[in-house]
Amino acid sequence: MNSNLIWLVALPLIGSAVAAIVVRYKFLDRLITFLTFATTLFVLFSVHVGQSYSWGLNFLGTTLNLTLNVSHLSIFMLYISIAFGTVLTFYSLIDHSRMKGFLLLLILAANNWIFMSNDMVGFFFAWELMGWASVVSVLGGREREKSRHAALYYMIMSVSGSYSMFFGIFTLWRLTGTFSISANIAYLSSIVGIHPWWVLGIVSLFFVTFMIKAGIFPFHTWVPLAYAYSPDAFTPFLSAVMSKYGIYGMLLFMPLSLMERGFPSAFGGVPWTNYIFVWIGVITAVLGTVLAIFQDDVKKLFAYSSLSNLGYVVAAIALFTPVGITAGIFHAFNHLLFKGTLFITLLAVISRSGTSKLSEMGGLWKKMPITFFTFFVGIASAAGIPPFNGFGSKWLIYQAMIKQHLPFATILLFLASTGAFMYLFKAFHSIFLGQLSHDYDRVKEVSAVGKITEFFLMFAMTFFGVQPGYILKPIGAIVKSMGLKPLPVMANGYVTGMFSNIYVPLISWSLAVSFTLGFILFFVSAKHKYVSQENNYTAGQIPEDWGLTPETYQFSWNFYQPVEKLFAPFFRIKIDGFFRGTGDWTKTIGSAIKEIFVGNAQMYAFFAIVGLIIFVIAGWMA
Amino acid sequence: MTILLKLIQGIGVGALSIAVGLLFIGIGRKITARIQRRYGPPPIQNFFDIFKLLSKRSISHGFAFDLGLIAGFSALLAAVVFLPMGQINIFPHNSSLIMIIYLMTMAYLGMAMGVSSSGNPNATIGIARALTMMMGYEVPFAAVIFSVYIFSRTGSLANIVAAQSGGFLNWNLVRLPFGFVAAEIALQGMLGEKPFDMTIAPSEIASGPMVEMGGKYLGFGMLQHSIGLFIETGIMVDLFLGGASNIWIFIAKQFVLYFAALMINAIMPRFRIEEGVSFMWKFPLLLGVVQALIVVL
Amino acid sequence: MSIFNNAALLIGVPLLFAFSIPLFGLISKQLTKWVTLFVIGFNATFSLYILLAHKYPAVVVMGNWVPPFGENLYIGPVAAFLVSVISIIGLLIAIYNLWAIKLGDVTRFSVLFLMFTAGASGIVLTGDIFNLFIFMEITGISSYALAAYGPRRRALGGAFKFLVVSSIGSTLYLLGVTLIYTQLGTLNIAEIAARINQTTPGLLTFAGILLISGLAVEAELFPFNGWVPDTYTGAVSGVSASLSGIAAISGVYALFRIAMTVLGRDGAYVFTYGKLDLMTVIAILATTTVIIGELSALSQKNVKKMLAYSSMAQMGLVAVGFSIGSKLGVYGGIFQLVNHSIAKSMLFLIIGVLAAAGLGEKVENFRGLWRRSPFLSLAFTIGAFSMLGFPLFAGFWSKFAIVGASIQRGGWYDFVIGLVLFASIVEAFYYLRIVTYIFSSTEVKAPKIKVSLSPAIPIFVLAVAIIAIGVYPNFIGNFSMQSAGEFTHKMTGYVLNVIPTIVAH
Amino acid sequence: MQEFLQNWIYLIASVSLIGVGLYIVLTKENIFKIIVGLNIIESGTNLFMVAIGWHPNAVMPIYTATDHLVANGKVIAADPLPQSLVLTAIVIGLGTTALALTIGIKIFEKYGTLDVRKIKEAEE
Repeated sequence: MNSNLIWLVALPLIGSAVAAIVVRYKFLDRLITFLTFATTLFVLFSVHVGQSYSWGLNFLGTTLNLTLNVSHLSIFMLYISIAFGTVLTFYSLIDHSRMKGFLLLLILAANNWIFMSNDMVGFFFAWELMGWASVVSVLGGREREKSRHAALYYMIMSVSGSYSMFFGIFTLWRLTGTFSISANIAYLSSIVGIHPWWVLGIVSLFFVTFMIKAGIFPFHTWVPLAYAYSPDAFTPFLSAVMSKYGIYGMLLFMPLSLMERGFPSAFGGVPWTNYIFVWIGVITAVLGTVLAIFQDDVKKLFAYSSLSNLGYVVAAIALFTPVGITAGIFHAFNHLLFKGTLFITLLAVISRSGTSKLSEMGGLWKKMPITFFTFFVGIASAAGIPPFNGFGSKWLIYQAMIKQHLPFATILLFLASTGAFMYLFKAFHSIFLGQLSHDYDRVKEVSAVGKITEFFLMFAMTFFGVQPGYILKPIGAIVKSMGLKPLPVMANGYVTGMFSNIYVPLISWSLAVSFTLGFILFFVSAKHKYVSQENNYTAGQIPEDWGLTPETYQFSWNFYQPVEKLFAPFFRIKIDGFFRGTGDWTKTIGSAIKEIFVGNAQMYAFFAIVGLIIFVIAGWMA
Repeated sequence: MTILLKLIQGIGVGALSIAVGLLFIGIGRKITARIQRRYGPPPIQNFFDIFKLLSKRSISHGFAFDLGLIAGFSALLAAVVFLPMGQINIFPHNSSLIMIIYLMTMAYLGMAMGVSSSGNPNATIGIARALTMMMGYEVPFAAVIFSVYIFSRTGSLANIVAAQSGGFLNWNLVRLPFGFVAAEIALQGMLGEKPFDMTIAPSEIASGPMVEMGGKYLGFGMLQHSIGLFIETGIMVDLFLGGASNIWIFIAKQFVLYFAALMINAIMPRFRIEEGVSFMWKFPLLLGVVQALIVVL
Repeated sequence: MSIFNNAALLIGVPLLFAFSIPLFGLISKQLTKWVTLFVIGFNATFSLYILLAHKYPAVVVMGNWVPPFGENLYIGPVAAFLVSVISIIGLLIAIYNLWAIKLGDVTRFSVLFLMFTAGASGIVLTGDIFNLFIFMEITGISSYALAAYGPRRRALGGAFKFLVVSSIGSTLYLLGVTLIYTQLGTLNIAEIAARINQTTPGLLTFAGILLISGLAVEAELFPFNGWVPDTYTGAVSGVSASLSGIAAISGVYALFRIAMTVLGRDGAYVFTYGKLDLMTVIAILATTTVIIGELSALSQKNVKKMLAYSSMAQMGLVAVGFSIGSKLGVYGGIFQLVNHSIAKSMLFLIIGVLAAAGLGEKVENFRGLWRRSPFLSLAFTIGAFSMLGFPLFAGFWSKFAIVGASIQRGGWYDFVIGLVLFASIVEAFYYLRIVTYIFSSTEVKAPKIKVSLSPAIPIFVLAVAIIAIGVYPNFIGNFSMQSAGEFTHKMTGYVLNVIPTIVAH
Repeated sequence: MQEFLQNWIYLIASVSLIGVGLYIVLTKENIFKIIVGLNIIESGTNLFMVAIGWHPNAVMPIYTATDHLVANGKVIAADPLPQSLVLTAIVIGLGTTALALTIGIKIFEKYGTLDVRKIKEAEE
């Protein structure tokens, strides 16, 4: 019994209550949020693998044991989520969007509980708590009406998911009589050889939930809306941390290895179920990429990008090989770091420029140089460029896929990766490069708190890029705890794959040397002078009486218009339309059913009598 | 001591790649001129050009512009040391092909950042075309890479070369013919030669990315192009032509590939950008996929 | 059988004061409201004393006629618990009424409100099926009249619909009682329960159907619930709150006292005697009610009407819980019943305050409420979230238990709960729609809404109660569990406590 | 025939009354007719209750002549309980009717109609 675990849940709840009281004073609310995050991180230092805590809840007529249990996976997730949350809340001290700190703290409590819970009651409780708190958080974006719709949409998806899990939890409970997650997983593993379809059915109930939360195809439709229209300070958390709950759930509830015993293999020795799942991941990755390329709203663009990255993660962990799991978790971590960073820099940019439309921005790099560099490192990571942190995991994912001889899936993932480069550059160009509009002449760099955060994030992305071993070692422990053989980690700088190894520090040394050479060459060669941006091929002339402005020269509208035609089939996928259609259909039925209540006393009496007669007839027949 | 040795080796390889690249481009200019019945410049003209460009005063649009062009040059320089070429193989245990490709991406990113920060729309259009084209040729090329990976059971270029040792018949060119053809077409796109030269299409977008470059910036661009040429043909040699036993044979093989590309370049018109991508996704991708299927099954 | 005759005061005192209120009314109209408040306050205190001092199970014997010969009241866990809930909610609504009831005939409103509370308590307490009828009629008549109260004419229309349907329902119930009486010659619930299988199955089935149909009117089950939307919408908010917070409790209680204790057969899952299993019938009705209620609410633009439909659906959910027949299911049902009463009466009270502040009842009128009154907005949100069964709010635990019980029973209940969960998604949509409107902004600057103390107290107390139950469900959960035992084990839980000497046949 | 009538006539009458009442409630549009219908249903119910306590040869249930109450080991006294129940039911019915009439009058005042089909609010 380690009572420090309960503090991980209780502390944020208390902090949330306090913050809720002072919510009208935004800075106090944010400050308490930040302090609570920091304190929780501090408490987390005293938490170690293997600790557990349980308390009884007198409920359902028996004493339910709610258990917290720290596994390798949970401590990893706890560290990355709380650490990122601390950074984000630190930044949010200077932020002016309508994010409510106390809701974030509620999510933190749920976050810690989800990651530690070893019983389905607590897990479900925390899951639902996280669900509604995040839905309410989504309310209050810059565009009120749109954020309202986004919250509703997200809500419906989230609730549908929870109810699916609800069903699954109790089905397991009916079969085993216990709510313990580990016991139920053990039970599922024991019967999978006999009743594979039955197990698959139960596992699917959980999976729908996790896929919805992670935004995996075909449940991805809420993601762009919720990300784009949530408060700007909340989006980093939504994308970086909250999308990982689904991944955590998949890793936890789905020992996909158990499918191996129940189902025949598809290609490459992967069981059918896993194979399908790999393809779901691949489709998500490609779909997210392709849709991201054509977005104009930058938050939407990166929402689709998150979608795509989670597709990578799912495809990797669905393989359920040591490399696959390692790569999946590693990529989840990397995604957390770089996408969190990107959204934080976006927060900085949007707060300064007041718009999230790519076509309205441009040329901000001179105005916000530190944000610019942070963003640059961020997209370099996201594009998987060594030595930044996104590279190792993408590389491992390809290794894992090739190892299972899945060339088509790998090719498509590669396509997604190249496409990622396209949309990342589009965002980069449209925000920071190109012509600076006169509207932004007065834009300033973020204040000191923001700069500190950005420097820290840049450092983190480079550090974990060059020294991936600090992440790969804990992941190795996770893989080992799943009963797989972990990948060897030779030294902190190594990424060890199946086909070859990479010593990342070598790459960074090579880059350092070559950049030195480049700079030397640059400075020994003839002098240059800086000219204004308008001094380009227009020969310094922008004739305003022709109605020309700097924006006229900013190429960001319809950036990849020529390739749109190529991807036309993708835009015909109307998953969103399907969900909305279901909604409309329900509404129509609702209006029809409402007509039962005609407002006439006689009709009501008539219904009652008809009901009675039907019963009497039924009783007669019985 | 080892470190110092490797450092010197690395710098040497960099210089070599620049020299070979520039020479290739020079020869290429000559050959193209001859095909077009011109006299053409001398093959070493490019060395003069570089020297001339680097010693000219020029204008810049700010530090992002500088940094981008330096990054474009330096990242390729950093990538070239991992390429096994004949007996020169500085880091034999660290030559993963995918790593090299991703490292090269940094150069493209730097270049793109630099020229886009100038604010010239033609440059950005050129970059957008380059990225689009990149998506076009990388897909068939990825198919080929993965076929080779699965076929050779290794992802390290050094090991791929080792697996092809023992004569002409062991070359992947012979063993994976479809893959070779696909990769050859993809190489045409990578090199930016016709029919895939819409990135720098001089008559449409004023040479695209190069529009704002002058003086040493253009020099850096040329250097980048020459190293890129060297790496791309080098990768092809390692993948399909069985590497080489020494650097001269390696360069000769590279030249053969470049020569083929030049020939195609000289006689082809230019694709529109979307035609280029869809062409890449039809014929070469089909070949690559067929090759992958053959390897897997 | 322990005897606790003082408990009759729970019905006696309110009735006595109800009929003497006109005397107080001669002094001051304000005084009548305070008298109501104190009388219900006495009820609340006394019933809480019974509940917390564990005075139950006990029997109130009238005129020394021991059951089964005399009429008796039975205070089991169910009665003690539900009477407490009824009187506490009654008390809170009475506090609200201090502020809300100003126009019209205040004196008679007070009379009716006291009668209403007394009747509802009586339904829960009585041990005699004919007395159940009488108390139903007391509650019924007073609630028709209460529903007709108010300045708006739609109150009258609603009240009339309620009256017609409810009269037919009570007639059916009375016929059923009579049929049972012809068979067994007794009206005592305990004795009927013990001897129920001595009846002719055919006649018993017919009687059961009549009884269930009659009671389903008050329990708001389709197709006997046509009155619900119009009446709830028409009545003033305090009355709507009492209908959904008090009458609904007694209605559901009566339905399942008859179905489970009187007609039921003990077992892991309770079934009924007779040719047709009435628990199944109720389950079908309840599921239909949930679906129809939620779907009708979905396209509703009027918030009050939406809440009315939602009440209907929630009562369906409660009935689903009960109809499972296992201890867990009944536990969830009672828990949900209480949670629903708390949350829904609070929501209606909020609507009342808002209406008084001149806010319309349309969904769009809620736009930007957060700026105008954070207190009401938060309370409304808490109530809505409790309805939806979100964690940290009361509704989570009861919904959890009902779903758990359904899936535990399995079989066709999997489909039942599947439909119910689907309906819950619909419910989530329309409640969340209001909540999102509340927190969205408006262009027009509207003045702040002042909430005076008397309506603020009940709303605050109920909101705190929702969170308290949500965080610490054990307190209510324990009582629900004991109550569930009384329903599912009719001999040990009910009959033998009333008539210790009786032998089940 | 007579015996049949004696045994069944009250039951038949009560069921008919309930039927007639229901017919009125369900078909007539006038509020007062509906109230009358409800009353008729109630009368039917009351009749039914009285009928079950009675049989043709019953005696008064009063202990004046003890030997009359029980014949051949069977109780031949009429059951007094239903009558008391009916009294209660009548009182309740009266209350309901009075209230219904009041509401009816009020409805006429406010809606200006007695047609039950027209007592509807416009969709709000």
